[in-house]
Amino acid sequence: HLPILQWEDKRGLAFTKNNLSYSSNALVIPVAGDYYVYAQVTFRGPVEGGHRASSVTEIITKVTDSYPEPTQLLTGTKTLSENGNGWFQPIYLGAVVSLEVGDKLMVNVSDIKLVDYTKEHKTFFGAFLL
Amino acid sequence: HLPILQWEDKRGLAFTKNNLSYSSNALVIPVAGDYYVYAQVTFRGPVEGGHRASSVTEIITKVTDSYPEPTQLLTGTKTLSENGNGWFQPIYLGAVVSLEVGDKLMVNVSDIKLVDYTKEHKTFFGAFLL
Amino acid sequence: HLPILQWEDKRGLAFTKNNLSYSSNALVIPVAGDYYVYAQVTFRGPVEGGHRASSVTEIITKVTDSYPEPTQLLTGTKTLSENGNGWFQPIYLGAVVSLEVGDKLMVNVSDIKLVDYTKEHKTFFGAFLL
Amino acid sequence: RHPVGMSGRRPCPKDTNWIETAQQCCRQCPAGTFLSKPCTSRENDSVCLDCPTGTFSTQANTFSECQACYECDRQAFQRELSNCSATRNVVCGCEPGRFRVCLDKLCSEFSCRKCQPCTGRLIQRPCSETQDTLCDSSCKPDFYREGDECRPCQTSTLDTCGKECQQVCGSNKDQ
Amino acid sequence: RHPVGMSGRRPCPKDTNWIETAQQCCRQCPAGTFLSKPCTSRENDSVCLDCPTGTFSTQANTFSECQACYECDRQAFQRELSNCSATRNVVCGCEPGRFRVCLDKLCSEFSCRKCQPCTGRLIQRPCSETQDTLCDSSCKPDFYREGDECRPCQTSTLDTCGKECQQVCGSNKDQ
Repeated sequence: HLPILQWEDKRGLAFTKNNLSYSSNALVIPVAGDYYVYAQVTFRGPVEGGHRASSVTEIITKVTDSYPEPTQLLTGTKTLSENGNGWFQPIYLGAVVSLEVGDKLMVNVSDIKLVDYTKEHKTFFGAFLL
Repeated sequence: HLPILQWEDKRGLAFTKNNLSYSSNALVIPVAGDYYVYAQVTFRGPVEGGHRASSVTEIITKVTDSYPEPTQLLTGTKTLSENGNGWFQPIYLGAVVSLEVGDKLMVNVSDIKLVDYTKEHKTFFGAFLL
Repeated sequence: HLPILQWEDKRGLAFTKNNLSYSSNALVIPVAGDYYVYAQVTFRGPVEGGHRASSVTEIITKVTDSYPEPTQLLTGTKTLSENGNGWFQPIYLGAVVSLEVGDKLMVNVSDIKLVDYTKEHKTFFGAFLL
Repeated sequence: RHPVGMSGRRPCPKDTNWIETAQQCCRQCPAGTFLSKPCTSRENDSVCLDCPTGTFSTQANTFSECQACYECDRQAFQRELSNCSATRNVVCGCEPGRFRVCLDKLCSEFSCRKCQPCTGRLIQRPCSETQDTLCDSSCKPDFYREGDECRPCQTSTLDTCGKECQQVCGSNKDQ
Repeated sequence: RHPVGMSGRRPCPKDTNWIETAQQCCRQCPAGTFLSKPCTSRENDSVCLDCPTGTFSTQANTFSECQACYECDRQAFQRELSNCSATRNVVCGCEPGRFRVCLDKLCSEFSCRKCQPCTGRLIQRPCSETQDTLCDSSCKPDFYREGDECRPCQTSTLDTCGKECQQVCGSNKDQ
């Protein structure tokens, strides 16, 4: 599968509450219900040694005990028409999904080397119960 | 007017509840109030026979009994600088709007042939009452 | 600091309620809590006399009594690969942030001349308490 | 609570709309106004107020507020062909010397590009709001072709005057 | 309510999953079906129903519904290699005469580009689902090179037949 992003869940703007917890790269759902799940990943390049990326992809995935394979919930795919010099490309995703207790939410990306992890306000991930 | 998208409302990740219903391409508002309305359309091209698109547009529109013309609620317009080979361009829109009972929400696009309808997690549409 | 956008808060689709008020270019938080804050700015160019922009940036900032400097909450930065003729680039941002009574939310942009202010459904800003 | 299902039109007589909060059909407000207070019974009628400046409504309606006027994109060389009135949105066009380049079929978005000057050519069709100037393919008298440009004869000196230039300007040079 | 913390796996025996609403481990439904009603006690077992058309499940599961099938992008010259069944998602490929250009390593997104025709060259490796035709670098007999194209000899007339063409076509011209 595509690489999974790791997240800061305590420092700065990051927080978890109402026992929506974060563990091993995933938000863990404490209560069954409909959640608005969202994530933005800012991609940037070119990076050292990286081949010239022709596209970037961000996927919010769900892992659940009731099904052995991860399910893709939301996907943003953008082709790049950048010509070599520095480029930035944010992708925002957000939607309502029905989740069960213990479901895990993760963010996968096409190429982890292209993710701009430098500032917390450029790449973020979250969910809230409706 | 611009073409209106049709949506799957039952299978896979799609669902409707709390009598927010889907009929003839529109979400029908059951209760007056403020709703967070959102939609993402993934556009892709070039397509067979299609002229080379120079831009793509996604509009969330409201049709209401109180006004004979549809009202544009949210619009995303992006020009394309792709050069012939395959391109992908997602557009996400979301905001809070005040709606009346019976109001209908629809998604219009500049060119329906450019919409990527192949995977439910790439193009989606929804609303929830605050 | 980057220029701050001004907003219409009464006419057309715009509204404020539950004493979330708008004054001197900022949304003022009436009640401490977690808010989903969002904004879309549609950038467009080229403009008269403007140098050829190579990128556009949108930032949602917080000004709070408890800290003398504005804090960047959400940032969207996109490089432009447009070639001279007219271009459009929407940037949408949205996430949950914890806010205190009296906190002010504003939207800054890299270049105010590039902001498409002509239609209310193309550039918008809002927040709601969870 | 009302006879017709949600999606069907409510059975209100002509020029009236069903008002959920009033639970009855109220008279529509004319274009240029909005429904400030719904009718409460046969006697006291809908209260309609004029659209505040900067807003409009083009049709009879029972809208709780008017729509916000668009603005013309002055920084992108647009100008107002007609300003926003209570009953009509602003209409934007291009500044003189520019024409509209539509972004999509509806042309709801357009940029204003400079009209081409047809230097050294006759104008077949002048630049208009919606179309660029159409230049004549051949050069004007006393102009010679160089690539796809037309250059005036007098500026050409003997050594820069190539074959084309000779043909066109050569003749007047001797007179 | 259950011994293991939220994030750890629940201690359900093989082929069963913990069902929160039923507060017990229920038998998994086989691939191609979904859990319509969870087991309520040792006696009455999980009720599994077939995935409705247009949906599928590839593995044993206690999912409340099946996943929606993908669709092949016909407008982008894709075609179905195998259609969606209750136990397997649709598999898409390219129309004949086109090959796959992957968008990323996983190739979950791809466009279908026309195979190059190798006019005037021998085909080293024919076009396939995943690779373009590989043309021979040199031209076929009776074809001469012009830039990176191979032109047939007979079409060249004496004055258009440059050095390359003379060499290749010149010899057969005299016979």
